[in-house]
Amino acid sequence: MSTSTIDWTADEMMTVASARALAGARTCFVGIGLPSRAANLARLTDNPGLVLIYESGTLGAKPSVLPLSIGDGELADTADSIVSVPEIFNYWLQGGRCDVGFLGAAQVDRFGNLNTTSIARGDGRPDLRLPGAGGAPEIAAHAGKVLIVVRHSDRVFVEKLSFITSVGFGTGTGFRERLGLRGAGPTQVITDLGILEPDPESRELTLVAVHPGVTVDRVREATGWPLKVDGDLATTDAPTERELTTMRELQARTKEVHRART
Amino acid sequence: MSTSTIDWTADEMMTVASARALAGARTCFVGIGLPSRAANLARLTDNPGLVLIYESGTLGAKPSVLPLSIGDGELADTADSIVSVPEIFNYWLQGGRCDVGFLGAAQVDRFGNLNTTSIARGDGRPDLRLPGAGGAPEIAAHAGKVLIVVRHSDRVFVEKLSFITSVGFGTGTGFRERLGLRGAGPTQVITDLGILEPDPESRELTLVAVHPGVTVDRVREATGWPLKVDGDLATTDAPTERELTTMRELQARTKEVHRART
Amino acid sequence: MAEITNLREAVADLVHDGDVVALEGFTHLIPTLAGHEIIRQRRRDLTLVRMTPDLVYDQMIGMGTARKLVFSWGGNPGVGSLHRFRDAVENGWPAPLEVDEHSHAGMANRYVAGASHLPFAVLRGYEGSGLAAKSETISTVTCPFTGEELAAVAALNPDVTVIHAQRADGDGNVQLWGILGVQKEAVLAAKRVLVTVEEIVDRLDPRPGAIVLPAWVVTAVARVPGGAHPSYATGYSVRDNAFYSEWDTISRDRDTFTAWMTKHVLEAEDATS
Amino acid sequence: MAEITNLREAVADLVHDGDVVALEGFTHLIPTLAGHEIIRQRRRDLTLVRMTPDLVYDQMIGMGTARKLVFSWGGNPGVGSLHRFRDAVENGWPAPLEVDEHSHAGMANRYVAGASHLPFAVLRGYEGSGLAAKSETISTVTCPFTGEELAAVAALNPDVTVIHAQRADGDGNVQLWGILGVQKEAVLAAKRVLVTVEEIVDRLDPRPGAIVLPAWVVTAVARVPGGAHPSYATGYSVRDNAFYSEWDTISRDRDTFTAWMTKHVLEAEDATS
Repeated sequence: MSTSTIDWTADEMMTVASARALAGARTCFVGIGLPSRAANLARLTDNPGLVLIYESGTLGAKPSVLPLSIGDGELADTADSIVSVPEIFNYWLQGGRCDVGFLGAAQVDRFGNLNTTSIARGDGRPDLRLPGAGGAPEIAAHAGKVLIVVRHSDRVFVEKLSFITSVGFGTGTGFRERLGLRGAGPTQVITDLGILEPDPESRELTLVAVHPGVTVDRVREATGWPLKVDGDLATTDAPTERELTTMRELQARTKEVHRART
Repeated sequence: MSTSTIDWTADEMMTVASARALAGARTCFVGIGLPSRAANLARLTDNPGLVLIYESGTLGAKPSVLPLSIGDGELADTADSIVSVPEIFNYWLQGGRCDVGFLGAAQVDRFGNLNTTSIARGDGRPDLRLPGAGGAPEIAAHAGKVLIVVRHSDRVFVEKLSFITSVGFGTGTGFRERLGLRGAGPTQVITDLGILEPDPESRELTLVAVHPGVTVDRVREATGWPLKVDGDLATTDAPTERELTTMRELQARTKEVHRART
Repeated sequence: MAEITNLREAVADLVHDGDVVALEGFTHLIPTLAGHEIIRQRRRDLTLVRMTPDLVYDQMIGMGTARKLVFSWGGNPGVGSLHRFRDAVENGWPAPLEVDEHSHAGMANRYVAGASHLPFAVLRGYEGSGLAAKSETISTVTCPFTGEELAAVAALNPDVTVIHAQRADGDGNVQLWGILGVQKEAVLAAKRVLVTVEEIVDRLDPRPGAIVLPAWVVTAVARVPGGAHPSYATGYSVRDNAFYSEWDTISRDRDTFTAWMTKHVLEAEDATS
Repeated sequence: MAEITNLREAVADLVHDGDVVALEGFTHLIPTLAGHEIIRQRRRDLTLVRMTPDLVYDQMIGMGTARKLVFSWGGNPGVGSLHRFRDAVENGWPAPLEVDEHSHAGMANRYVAGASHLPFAVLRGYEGSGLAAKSETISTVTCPFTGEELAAVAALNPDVTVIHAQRADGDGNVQLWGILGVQKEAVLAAKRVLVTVEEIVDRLDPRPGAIVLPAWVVTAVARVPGGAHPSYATGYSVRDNAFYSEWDTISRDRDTFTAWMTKHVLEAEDATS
């Protein structure tokens, strides 16, 4: 890859790395927000045939701008097919038709379990209420594999989740197998600092790559447990000019359209 | 009703009586053949708002000619909505949306149980294979009530079914209640000789009306068990001129269209 | 058959204190104005059911309409939190809010079971999730053929389902298209059904992707143009994304919220009556 | 992605001796010519699955293709018996035919379970019917919430599902409309999928009532105009009711049947290759 001569942000690096992780995937069940941005970037760069599936029932959506909600008209207008919500979950996700599930989360633990339900704040304060599960528990279980994209901080990467909304590798080795889960679970967690992958044996998330300019110490500081680092730690290729340009054009188009419509 | 001055056949009387039995019904889940003929006659005479539901998924079909199969294009072309076969059975029939289920059968017993599966022929001969259940078992269970239309003979009205495909009143009083069935079961069996209804106590089919010119003895001879006769035995009103004309026009149209198409 | 009526009368007739009420619509076709009418008529103790409670449920919760929320994702899509929902759950304002919380797959299948007159639905779901332990409407069932254990969810049968659709004809047959969500199931699962529509037309021309709900499964139809705002109705309007962002500001503070609701909902004319 | 191929190669590749094969189509869009190709290629020991086995299954059974039939209604619609099916069941000609017999509701739900990757489906079915005792794929399950006992049917997952559709595009996306039966479920339940189509077009224009099966759930598409005859394809042909009547005569006698099949199927050119 030819490294860009233009500057880029950590968030842009995260999205580019996420898009690259979709190379070779045929179908992706996409969460809204960061996953949707990355999946659309993948479709506009290295994986033009990538089929995007949104839980609103749109199969093969090809939005020219990023949707703000999971059910924007843009998704429906560009889809190959629109099916009902029961059908998308029963026939298409549970049916094993989604190669990749792409999720975000409020909290991630060392085994890639996710919390999107509530966060304990202590000091007698009530738990902070999050939006909840949505499609995530079944995406985490049934997608061929799961990609997670989150910004790296010790509030997100925590020693112990306040609540397990969606399962990754549970308590480690053999957990998914004991539950009989079809999918391979979270194969990558992509952040604005680097990339984590489960250790093949223990299933513990391990730092396998840092983004250019990021030190291991910085990642460790932003992780709420003693982070293991792979012996062959890599450095992510910086975004290419094409990746950056495509992403920025996509975001500019999005901004313009959403401004024009409202 | 003004009796027609023109002649009519026993089959026509049967269809007219069947159509009349649909007075007041809102939705009818219709079997092909005799039930379909009667239901369409009802729609063209006294119950123009009757919603016909065919198991092929056509809701509110308004055929101008009689369909030969359960899935003729005429049904699809005139339907308010076409849904999938799983949906028609799960949401519309099992969901309790069908006021009347209208069935035929190869054999009927005294409790209105139906056989459409196979008939024992004895003498070491193999059982005669019939087409099978189709939608009937669940129509018999879930429709608000069931109407049965069959030609009267002791091969049809038998002491003991070779096989129970679809349940009527089972072994009699309390049977449907014990199974927890939602529908009221067969409230009328309409034949070319007369009309049978379940006794309110025993649930045994009882002759409540004979068609004009038919004697009770003749019905008894054509029934394979000692047939009970209601104390207030009625005589069916003969077909009116309107009923006959409408039915014959319907059949003439049907014949013409099907000849033209092939 | 469906009665063609106005929103005020329909809500007065069909929605009662204490009812289990589903206002469904998956991002698209959310029956917002019907929710406002329920607020205006001061319904209380409702169990609100909905896969994706968004602004209209935030408003209903903040105005004290609900006793309980049955849901699977309660956020402001693309923006963030629902502050009134959070305030009710976290601080009991204006009243405590009981929750029965599911995944989307679970909620969708609960409606499917309800529409199918089944007491439960089977799915592969909630595996390893803490949700199952928190809800009395999640259990397990064993496959009689393979011995596998699967999740079971209890059927949902709302007293009233309210949806917004593009069109109805004069008989009350309802047509909708675009993202259809779980509306058909929510309608067929309910005891009573209210549909608000953009317009009432002479005839429902067939359209790609459209479904028709026959008049005989609908209790009442009311013409409420723009009834989904800030959600949208494909063919009639686009999603007002700016309003979703504004709602974050309006709803963050109790007083600002109450003032906004007083002005825009309580004191608003029902445009449709 | 779907391969665009011809019928002969598609059948050679996808349908193997001993397979569980579903040729679906509810009266409409029955893949008759695909069945003929399976006969011509002398497949043996197939388990044939289909809600409504009609003429094409009568032909396949009479030609010795099948070992077992899984079905819910096996007649000549509007005409009467399927004589070859009867002869196989009653007299074992040309070979004994095992049957697994269901109701339509049961079969439909078996496909739904298959498409949903569930081992079984729940329904209210078979109550008081003798069918449950005859089939190993019918059982019961108890609702974990209400204690009610309901019917359970085992999932159906054919090795191959074959359907006929109106159109495909060059990528193999398939569009069908009119009566859709259980085709989507039969396709999504199958390991391999063959679709014969009336025509291949540049672009699938949206149409009222149409569904699209994406190319990535279809293994192969073959252009077979008139492939549903004597069934029909809405927009392309009408049902040949006269042939359904004629079939009663052709099929009643073993020799007449064999002669007809030899001439019209075995010796027929595959018009599509």
